[in-house]
Amino acid sequence: MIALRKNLNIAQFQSLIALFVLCLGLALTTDNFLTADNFWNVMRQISVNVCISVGMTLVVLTAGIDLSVGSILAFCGAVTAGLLRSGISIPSANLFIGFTVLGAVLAGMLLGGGLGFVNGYAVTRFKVPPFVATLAMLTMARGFTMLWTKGHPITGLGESFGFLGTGWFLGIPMPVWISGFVVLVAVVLTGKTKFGRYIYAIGGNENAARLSGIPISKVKIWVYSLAGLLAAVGGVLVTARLDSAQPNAGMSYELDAIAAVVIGGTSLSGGRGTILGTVLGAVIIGVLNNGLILLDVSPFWQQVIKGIVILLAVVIDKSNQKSE
Amino acid sequence: MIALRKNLNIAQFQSLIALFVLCLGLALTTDNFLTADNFWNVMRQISVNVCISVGMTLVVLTAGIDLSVGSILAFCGAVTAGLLRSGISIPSANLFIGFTVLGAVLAGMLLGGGLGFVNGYAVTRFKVPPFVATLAMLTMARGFTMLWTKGHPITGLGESFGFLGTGWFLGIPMPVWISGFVVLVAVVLTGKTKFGRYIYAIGGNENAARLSGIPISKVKIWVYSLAGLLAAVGGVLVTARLDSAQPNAGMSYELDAIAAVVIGGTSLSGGRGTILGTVLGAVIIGVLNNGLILLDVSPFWQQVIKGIVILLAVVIDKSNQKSE
Amino acid sequence: KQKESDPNAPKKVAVIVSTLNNPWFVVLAETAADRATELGFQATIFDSQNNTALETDHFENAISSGYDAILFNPTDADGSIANVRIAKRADIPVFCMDREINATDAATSQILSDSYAGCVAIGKYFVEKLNKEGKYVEILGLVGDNNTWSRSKGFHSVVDHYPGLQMVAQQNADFDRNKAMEVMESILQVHPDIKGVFCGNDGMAMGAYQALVAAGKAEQVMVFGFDGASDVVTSIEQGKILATGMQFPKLIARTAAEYAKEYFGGKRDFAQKVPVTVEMVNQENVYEYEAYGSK
Amino acid sequence: MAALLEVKDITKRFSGVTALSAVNLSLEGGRVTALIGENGAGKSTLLKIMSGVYTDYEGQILFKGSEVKFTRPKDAQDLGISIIHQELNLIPHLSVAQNIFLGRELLNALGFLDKSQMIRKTKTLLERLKLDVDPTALVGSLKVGQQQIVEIAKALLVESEVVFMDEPTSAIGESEVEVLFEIIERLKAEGKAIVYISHKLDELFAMADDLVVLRDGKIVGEGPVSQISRAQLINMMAGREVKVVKKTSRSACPETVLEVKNLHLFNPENSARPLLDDISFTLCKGEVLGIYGLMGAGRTELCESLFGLHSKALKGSIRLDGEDCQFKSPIQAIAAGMALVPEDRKRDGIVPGMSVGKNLSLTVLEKVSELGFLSDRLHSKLYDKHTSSLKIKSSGEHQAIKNLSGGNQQKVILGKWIERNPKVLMLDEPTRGIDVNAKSEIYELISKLSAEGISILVISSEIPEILAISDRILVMAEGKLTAEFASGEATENNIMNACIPENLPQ
Ligand SMILES: Nc1ncnc2c1ncn2[C@@H]1O[C@H](COP(=O)(O)OP(=O)(O)OP(=O)(O)O)[C@@H](O)[C@H]1O
Ligand SMILES: Nc1ncnc2c1ncn2[C@@H]1O[C@H](COP(=O)(O)OP(=O)(O)OP(=O)(O)O)[C@@H](O)[C@H]1O
Ligand SMILES: [Mg+2]
Ligand SMILES: [Mg+2]
Repeated sequence: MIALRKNLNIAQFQSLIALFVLCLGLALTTDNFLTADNFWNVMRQISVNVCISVGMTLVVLTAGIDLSVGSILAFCGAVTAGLLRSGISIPSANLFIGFTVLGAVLAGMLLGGGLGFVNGYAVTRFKVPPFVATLAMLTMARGFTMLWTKGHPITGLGESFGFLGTGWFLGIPMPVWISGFVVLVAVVLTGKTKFGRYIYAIGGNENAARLSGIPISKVKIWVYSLAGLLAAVGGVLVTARLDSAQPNAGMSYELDAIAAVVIGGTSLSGGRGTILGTVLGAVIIGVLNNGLILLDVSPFWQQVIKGIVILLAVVIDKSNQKSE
Repeated sequence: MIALRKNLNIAQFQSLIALFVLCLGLALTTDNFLTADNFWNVMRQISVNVCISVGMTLVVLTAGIDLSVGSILAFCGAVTAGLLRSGISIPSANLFIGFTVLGAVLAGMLLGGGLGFVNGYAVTRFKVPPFVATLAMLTMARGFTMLWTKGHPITGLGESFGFLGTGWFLGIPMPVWISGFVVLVAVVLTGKTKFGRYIYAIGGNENAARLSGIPISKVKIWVYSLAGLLAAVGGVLVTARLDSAQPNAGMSYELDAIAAVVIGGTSLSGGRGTILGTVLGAVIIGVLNNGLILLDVSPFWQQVIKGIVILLAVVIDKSNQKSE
Repeated sequence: KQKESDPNAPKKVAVIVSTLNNPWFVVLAETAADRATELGFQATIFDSQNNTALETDHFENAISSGYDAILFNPTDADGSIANVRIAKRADIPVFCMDREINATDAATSQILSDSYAGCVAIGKYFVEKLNKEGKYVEILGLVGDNNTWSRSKGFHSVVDHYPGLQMVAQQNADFDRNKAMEVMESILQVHPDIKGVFCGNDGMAMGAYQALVAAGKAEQVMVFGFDGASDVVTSIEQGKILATGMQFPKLIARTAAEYAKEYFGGKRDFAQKVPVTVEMVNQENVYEYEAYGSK
Repeated sequence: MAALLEVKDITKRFSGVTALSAVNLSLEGGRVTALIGENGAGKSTLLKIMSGVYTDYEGQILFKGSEVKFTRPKDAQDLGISIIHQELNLIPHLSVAQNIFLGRELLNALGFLDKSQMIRKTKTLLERLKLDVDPTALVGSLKVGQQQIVEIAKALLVESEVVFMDEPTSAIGESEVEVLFEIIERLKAEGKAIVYISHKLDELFAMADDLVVLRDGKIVGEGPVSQISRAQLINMMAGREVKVVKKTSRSACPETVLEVKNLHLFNPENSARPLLDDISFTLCKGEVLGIYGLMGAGRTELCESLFGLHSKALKGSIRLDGEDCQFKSPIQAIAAGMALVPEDRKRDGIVPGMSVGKNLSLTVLEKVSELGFLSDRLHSKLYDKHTSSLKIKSSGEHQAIKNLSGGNQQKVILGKWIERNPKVLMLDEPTRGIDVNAKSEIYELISKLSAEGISILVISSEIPEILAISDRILVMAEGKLTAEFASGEATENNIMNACIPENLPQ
């Protein structure tokens, strides 16, 4: 117990118990919760949120917030799909560039990183509060998505691209591989590298971090860029799963991501929290979504219940901190 | 000039110029901007956002945020409409309570205040960060709206209720009277009363405010309650204008309100800003919306342009503060 | 009230649509605008973002900036009445497209695609195909949207008469393809033995179908959609989806634009309601159709 | 005469620290009680308990003989207990009048704020305190000294029976101090009880009736001021002879490390009054250069400027090892061999939520990395090395630094810079709020580091401290360098003279 507590922080421990209770309840009340199929369903369904939430965690650890992830997801998904289907052609220069799956995915991710960079630049260079900078990006990126797609989904993206969203590899769905890889990298990044330590230091006390010679602006710009890039990965996953880029994809995904981060015990004032906590938060949300449907709870009640869960998670976390 | 500057702060001054330029541009490029009709259109259109933004300003001045205003608006609008149409009947007690327009409106406002109170209570008593507490409320109140309306609009609310949204009095539309009254009260509240002074003090330095004997929790709870109440007023206006309570009314209105607050020069970190600034922000957004349509800008580009305007407003405000 | 405009200037037509977040409405709006332009008018699209209050703003702005006619796709049958009346008071003709408003004295004419009737037809086909018995699932759109409910009610007005047909789950997926897929995935865990799925629009039908494919149940479960979107029409051809309700957004939009021209020409006696039948597209007749219309 | 306010067996614990243990104190009307003790002795804590700021303590508070239990500062205010806090508690965006009346605004007949009356009263109050500022000026635009007077005015506004003053004179000059003393005399004559905290012993002897000496949270001596001598007092405060190895002042300068010439720092609030005004000095290798001044003299700005923090508003030349170095950021300064231990530990020094080990390695992460990844093993090694050499008391590498005592936090911060082996180490109030033991350990460390050839710049507000550790002393006032003394020729008197703004040649 003590050993366990040492590795997990209390908030995570709490979340683990909550998850356990939730799962136990569902296992007892439904026949189908504890099946391999359903397990992979939940895992696959949370994989997009996991990617976004990991990026969100990095941003929140620096005491920022990123409201633009949902729009960036939609835009990058659409751009990837568009490039894959039609490439770029510049008739005036008589130029046509076709894209392979890899090329289109990389271009989408680059775009996501670029939009995140713009967020980070506004936050650090112009000192725009993160909430406002990413709110502006939320609006703009949605506009760009509409402009790029002209409001129509882009479909027919081919088998090999679809594999990213629907395929299985070694008995594990591809989205789970991808989000798992994202989590792994992020865990190493936050726990084992200088960059990760800097993120915590900036969120913990930006003044002290600056006086210790930490390049605040650079780290923050990287963090926002990564959040954008991970939103793009989410966009690729959503698009590949549906074999179609929807212009209205990712609407209000930022709220789900923030919920995962908060339920996972990361403090919105920065400096405290872990990637694994966020993953736990995303799993709790995923299991809750799944469970509410398995129990055929009315859609009206589902929202009320989700609100209560978010509130409870934070209240419990807070009361724990006090007693620490 | 100096006298003007003394009364307005620089940010507001900046916004006034921006508004002036915007209006001048529109007056020159379109035939219809400078008509009485269009003027009242813009005023009527911003009145809901003004009500919400005024409440949001109070919250933001204490260094908080309220994401739940849109959902509270929808719920209170629906409850007002429901009470007006069908009253409350408790068959088991053989009880039926009918509501007059005034009664239903007051009940809706009371409910809004109550939901705001819950936000405030969570923020002060349980120390839940405002972002999370009101995010939870955003989800819950939307759920309650669906439960109350069963997903269907509530219509047929009668002439006298509709007058609140569509009527004119002394040559001025009713929504403008109502939002004007809200602004007036809020200006007096923030500028002329103890309560207003406390709001600024808490946002400026919560610790110093506590040591000066200011009842922090009480003030904050009042502020969130007022924000809820004003969202309910917005709900009544929307419902009366449409003669119908829409279950999905007010979606993402919180973002518009925050945009108005921020463009109006109120700092998201609290303690600095004015109600009139916010009104100015709301007018700018309203004129922009109106102008983009008069200029026949594509709906997709409109989003991009709005994002840019938000960003610019804050960047200019920031660069001003620096040079102050 | 209105500024006297130059009689030789092109007439201005506003196209106010409930949302552009769904390709069906984009087609509706763009066709209306294109047709109006072809007819020599100047057309502008307004996006109400599913928000009836924003729609009010659009009406007011359109009126005060001197538009001569409004081609209108309402956000809500009841909520939008007030908006249409605003235009009526300003003597501006409003032609409702696709969705009805619950008033017959407000709009100049309503060119309607009757979702309810369309879903009654689908319901009948559904009963026939499922052979009057078995478990099925309904996936709703946005629960706050009245179109969601008119479709659902039309469907249930038929299906509920058959006690052998048992609805084991009714969940919402907000007209969103991804969400429909996820909801379907979860439902399949509890009810692997369903025989049919009725979805409130085609996007959700595609999402549900993808979940079924992934679960290896595409053969066992029959998917029904509504709209007539391009990938569903293709899927019906390929035998993946069973049927959809074909609405004719292009036809509706063109008719509305042409009515506006007739109105400008002096015609006033428009029929209040002009139904454009929703036709059921199934695997037998799919060759007659293409996306959003017949060939 | 009966006691006005009395505390019995007050004990107060912070996580890990016992700030007060079983303190008894009784205050009578018409007397000034001076509370003295080393930094961290618990003086402020005691006042905060008596004024309702801290509500979780053990023991009793009696007001006019009956027990009271404050739940918030307002309760104490309502009984007539007012306090001037040690740290300024003003709201920068509000005006002077608004700050002074905060929490007890005057209302007119309609229940609205009576602004004109508040401004009028503020004016008379400020006149009484001889402070010449506009009541409607924003507090944020005032000098620190002026802000302190506003803080005093705030406490004098209401008719209180008990007035606590926690170091009210730390930022103000002699003439203001005189005004304050007149006011204290008047309060005394009106029969009020006053508690006065100051580190300036002369003030205490001039004004106090009773002395209470606190050490490590306990009362170690009390009595009428006439019966205690200065030497006794110092002994009581320290608890033992403070033995500081007084360095032999070096006269030769073997090698100039840092050379500052004509440094100006622009003041964004008031361009007529630069924050740094024509500062020039040199720092030799292995030298300890002390900088003394009142609060607000600009010493912190000087260090920060050298550390690359105000590059945009800075003019003048800075040369490190003969090379021009106007650093644009702390990153460059650190790379060139500068280090800064900031004055406000909590705000600028530590990352409170992080562990001791992580705070310690923050400046030297590449040293605890292997193959580009952070290594736990190297972290532990670093931690062990510094805990033993700096005598850091903590329960382990993973303890959160916020739970350490101030002195130990300070040692961790020192450790993280020592590990980088800087050329110039700047210490801004390195012993503020630190207990006697830790203090002398830090003094020893300073001499050891300077012996190793590190050049050290120390800012201190305590004359004895600066006399004890410096080879050379600079004095600053209002952004200017006003005097320079070799340690031999510096005395308390000539240092004090140099730092009082009125004495500045205009
Ligand atoms: N909020 C707090 N949390 C933890 N420890 C604290 C806190 N406030 C004070 N302390 C500790 O309590 C002890 C007494 O502090 P206090 O501020 O009362 O000293 P002081 O006598 O006023 O010193 P100074 O002369 O520096 O003002 C110190 O060891 C300090 O570190
Ligand atoms: N953040 C700030 N913004 C504007 N002015 C400031 C700021 N901090 C300090 N000042 C001003 O700069 C001057 C110098 O203050 P500083 O804190 O550097 O003095 P100091 O000599 O270091 O005093 P101490 O360290 O004893 O507090 C003061 O007049 C103060 O008003
Ligand atoms: Mg103290
Ligand atoms: Mg200083």
